[in-house]
Amino acid sequence: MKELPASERAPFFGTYEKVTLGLLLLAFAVPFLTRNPQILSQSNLILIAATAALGVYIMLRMDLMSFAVPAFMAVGGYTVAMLGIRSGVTDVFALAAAAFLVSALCAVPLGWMILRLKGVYFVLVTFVLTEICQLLLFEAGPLTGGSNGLVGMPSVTVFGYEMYDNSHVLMITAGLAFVGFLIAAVLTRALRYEFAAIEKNDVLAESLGLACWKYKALAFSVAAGVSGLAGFALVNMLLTAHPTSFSPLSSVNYITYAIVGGKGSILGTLIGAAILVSATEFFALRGELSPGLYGLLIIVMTLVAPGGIMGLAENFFRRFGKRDSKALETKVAVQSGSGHS
Amino acid sequence: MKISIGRLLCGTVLASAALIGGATACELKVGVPAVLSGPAAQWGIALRGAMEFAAKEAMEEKRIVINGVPCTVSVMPIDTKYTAEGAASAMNAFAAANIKVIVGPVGSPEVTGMKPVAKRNRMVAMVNSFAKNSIGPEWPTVFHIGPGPSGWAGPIIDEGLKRFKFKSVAIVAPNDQGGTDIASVNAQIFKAKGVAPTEEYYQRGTTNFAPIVTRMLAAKPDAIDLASSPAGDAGIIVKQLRQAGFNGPIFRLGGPGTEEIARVAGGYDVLKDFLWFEPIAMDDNTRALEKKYEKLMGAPRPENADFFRWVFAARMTLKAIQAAQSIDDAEKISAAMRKLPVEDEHIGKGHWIGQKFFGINQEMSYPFAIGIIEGGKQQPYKRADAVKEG
Amino acid sequence: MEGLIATGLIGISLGSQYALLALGFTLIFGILGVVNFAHGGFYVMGGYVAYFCAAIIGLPYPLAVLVAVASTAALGWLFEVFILERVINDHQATLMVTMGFYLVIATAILVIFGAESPQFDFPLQGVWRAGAIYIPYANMVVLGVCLAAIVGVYWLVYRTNVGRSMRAMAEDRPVASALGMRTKMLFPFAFSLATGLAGLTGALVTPILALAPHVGDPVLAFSFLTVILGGLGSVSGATLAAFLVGLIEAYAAVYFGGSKGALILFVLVLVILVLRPQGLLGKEARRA
Amino acid sequence: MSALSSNGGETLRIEQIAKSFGGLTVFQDISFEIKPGALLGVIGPNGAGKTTMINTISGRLHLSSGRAMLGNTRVDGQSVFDNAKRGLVRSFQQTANFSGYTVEDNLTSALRFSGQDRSSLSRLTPLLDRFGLIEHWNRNAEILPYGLQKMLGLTMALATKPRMLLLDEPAAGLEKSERTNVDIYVQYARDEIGCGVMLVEHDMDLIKRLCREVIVLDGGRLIAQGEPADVLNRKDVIDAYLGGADDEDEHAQHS
Repeated sequence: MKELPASERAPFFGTYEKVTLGLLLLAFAVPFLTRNPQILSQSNLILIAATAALGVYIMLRMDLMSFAVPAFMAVGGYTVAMLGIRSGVTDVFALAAAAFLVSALCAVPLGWMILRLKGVYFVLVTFVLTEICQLLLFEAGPLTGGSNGLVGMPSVTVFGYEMYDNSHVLMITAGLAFVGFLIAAVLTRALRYEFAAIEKNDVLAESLGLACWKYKALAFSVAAGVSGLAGFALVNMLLTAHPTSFSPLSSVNYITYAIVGGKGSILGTLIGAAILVSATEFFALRGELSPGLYGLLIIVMTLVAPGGIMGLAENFFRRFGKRDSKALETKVAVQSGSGHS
Repeated sequence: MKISIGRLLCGTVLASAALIGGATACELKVGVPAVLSGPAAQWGIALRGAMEFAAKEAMEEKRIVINGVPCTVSVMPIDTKYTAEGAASAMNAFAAANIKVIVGPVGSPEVTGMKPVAKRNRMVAMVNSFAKNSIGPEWPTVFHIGPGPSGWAGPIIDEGLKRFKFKSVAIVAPNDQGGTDIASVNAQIFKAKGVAPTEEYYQRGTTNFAPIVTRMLAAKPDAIDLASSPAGDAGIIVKQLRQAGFNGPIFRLGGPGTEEIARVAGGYDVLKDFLWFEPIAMDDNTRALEKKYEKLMGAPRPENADFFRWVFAARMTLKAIQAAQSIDDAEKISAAMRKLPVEDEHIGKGHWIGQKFFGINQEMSYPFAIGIIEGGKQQPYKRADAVKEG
Repeated sequence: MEGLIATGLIGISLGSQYALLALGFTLIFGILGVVNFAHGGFYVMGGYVAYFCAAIIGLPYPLAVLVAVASTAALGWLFEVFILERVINDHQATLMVTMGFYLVIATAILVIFGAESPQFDFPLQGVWRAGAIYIPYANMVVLGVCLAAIVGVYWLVYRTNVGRSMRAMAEDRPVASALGMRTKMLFPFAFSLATGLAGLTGALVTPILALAPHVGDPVLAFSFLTVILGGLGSVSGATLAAFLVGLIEAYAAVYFGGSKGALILFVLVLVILVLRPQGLLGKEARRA
Repeated sequence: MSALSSNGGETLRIEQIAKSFGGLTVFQDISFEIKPGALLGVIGPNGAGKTTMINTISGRLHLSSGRAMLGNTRVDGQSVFDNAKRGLVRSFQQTANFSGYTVEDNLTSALRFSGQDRSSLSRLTPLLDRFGLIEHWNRNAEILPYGLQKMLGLTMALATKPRMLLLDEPAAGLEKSERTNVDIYVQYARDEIGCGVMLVEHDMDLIKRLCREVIVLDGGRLIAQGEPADVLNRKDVIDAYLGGADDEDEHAQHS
């Protein structure tokens, strides 16, 4: 009688997580390597976009596409702006905790309400959610500064040291991005079986004892919290919380970063954000043509790389990689849990 | 160690001049953060056209000569997408190309996004935006290109009171920054003129204004003010007001775009009695400016009348650079700018205003015109002198 | 009391515009299972093609409308066959390509026709009036065309065998194609029918409201609203919901003001969606 | 190694349960009881409401009336996952596994979701070996033959250490030769895990081999109960299956 093969303890963090967190640590070095404001600004925008796109990545693990990222970015951003301007809180750790917790807590009642919805209904409701959030920002004048937004946020301090110039702002963004990615990596790795089961066959998962809605609600709240951190980073860069930074249509950008980058892995979100944000900046020089060129790029990427950029990379390594492709095949399967879409 | 370029050129090959790093040629680069996509694209295109014209004019007529060396003027336009972070990232791109002179942006959200970056990188900027906080003492190197409604609303309302009788007005505008700031200023000035105002806001992106029109007419206003509603929206509102049976005078106390409003509404007879702020009094001088643009640029000027205000602003900026004899010191250029008289060879003389409204005297006020349509027929523009500090 | 009736009429004319658009949007989702983010692009393209034919070439307006419908239907057919069909099964990818295509259409129009609104008047200008109640004739025409289109689509989908095979396709694609239904023909046909409807709406509505490159932007938001309320894939549901959204928007805007009205509309839709996830008449959401 | 005592199985008591969708009554007035380690066969023609009964007892659908109790806790109307945690686990007629996952990952998931550790899996090793699942340990479950996938689904249900197992036609779709696996599976569930089993099945040989007691559902009613030998020979039971005595073929073959 054969014995059960020993299950090789999969490492807590997969290679994709380690590579991603490593790249983010590199981003910390950028402010020390260069003073060039464009590189600093570019890195800022990429890191903010990537952190926001995490909100999409986390929910995609359960095949739920969320348009709600801008709404929770707004919650995080305005929370920080109010604390900074009205109650003089500038310590970065307090602000980051506030941005994360307030967004996550806001997501709890909403999550309970909409997480019973499947597939396209989840997409539609999160789209409506972001439209409502935008309207609330305008209507709640006394609280959110209405259409003028909240202006003149004091610079953030780290242990009392004021972080005012470009490179300081990038350090704050890099820190927030690292924390966001760490939280997302820990969540998606620790619960990779649960999320994959919900995505592949939630009826079977429940029959085995998995309370799917609890994990969906948890993921929705954590995704909201991470988006709140991205909102904090954006407001810190602009020193202003302004409604136009959180427009409903921007939700489509964050979804594009996660999917075109490769929804199968957390590295895909970072790569997608890096490439597409740079493309947007490059196209901006073309004036009127910029949205059209961006649209064309997305169509081409979607047709050419169904698995996103990461999918292309994986196929490339598989075809030329010397390692036994079967092992990579199964590792990738568990890693990405990329079942049917 | 200044070596005049003339001697260098005749003595040695240009390449070697670059090598020994003598007084290099003077290259002024001007950053233009302009909205070039989306609903507000027409205003960004007018800004870009004006700056490119002013740059070419300055080079051909050698208007900027710094210690004997005539400067080349290059323009770098970037699409800001009418958002705060779009403007901020454009400004950072300019900072990276060590551009210190900015002309633009157009809209309130963009100005909100670009000011912190201008301050951090010590840039001088000439901005539009009708927001109440577009300029202020905390941004000493930021100038405003022209009077907001606080400047020219009064004279236009007086002109309207002369021709039409109205005791109440309904002001309509989008509920974002560009709308609310202006509508509230217009309301104050109407009240000061003895006309009872009501304000009505709509969500930007509304396509059919029949409900809004019905709500406004419920208050039975004698007149309507379109304030800063975008031209497309304003055109629909006028068309639907007339369809609903409103026959009173309509004001447009906000940005330009009357031609477009007339086209969307269906012609001057639909506008019927219409008064608006025209940035420039079209006369022989300004028509000469249009011809000069066509000669220099080989194409007709951008249609949006904001073009003239941006030409005024661009030329003032270039004059300040010439006066300050510096292409990158924001403080020196700003100081020179404050001392310059507010005038333009085609557009006429004006004044520095803004102390009362903004707390800093850095808003240029120059002669403008009051556009009038009466009984469906366009009347000649009524030239109005530059508004002085009240 | 007249105010209520006047507002009601406005709501109905709003509803007829939304219904024409929601019809196409629902057809595409019901049959192809695709959320068509480019729907607004076909709407604005229909407007510009009609403007180009009527105002520049000088064709009579009805002919210009037909050209607009034909061109948007043709573009829809090509887009489906060459781009959408290749990613039809991955619903996230369909969102990407349709959204990308919207940006391409809107930018092309901005570059060709410029940013300013051209003059494009509806041939029928008059207004029928009785006291405070008024209806522009143009709105009546749109309402008429809308009802005709709804009946036409209803007849096509529920009374013809093309319609029957389209519905079979919507129910269970593999089984339908196993029974010999040519998806190669049916999907592009359904998609181009929907984009043609969007083009028709553009050609009719932009002269009444305004024609500009960006008028397609808001189409997405209220198409979503009508389809959420009406239930995905249900033609009658979407039509009913379109008039409901039109009436809610009209009454909310008249009695609560523009920006509060929009807020009320969206919150109401959210509540309905949560209480009845499949919308008013839609079938249980497919495992899309 | 008798596991009977270890987790003290609990009795499943079904009291006058009924279920109807709108006007259509699927089943009504049905009561029976399954003690720990006991095995109850449930037979009846298609559409007799067998699967619906499993769906209501396991919590997926609400009962129209009546009660289902596991021990002294009520299970009908509760969430599926709460019932699973209480030890009331059901299996599925078709294959039920996580697509794109290996055999190992499928089983690991079953362990994680039911709060069991690997020891519960190692105890199933003889079963896994017998079903030939160990050779395919690291292969994608989706590409395994139908029979193997079916046994994997059943073993996953067992890995949760259930107290009461509701099997929905485990033999459906299996070859004649593979059906003996079901015997071993049920035997193992009763002896090693000590849980009660409700076996819904059409294969009369299997029912006769395994069950001491069987109930027959027809037209939504419980028409017979008792030893398989005498229940299966009763005229009304045969009529229920064959719709009158015109066709002599005794076993209704089900693909």
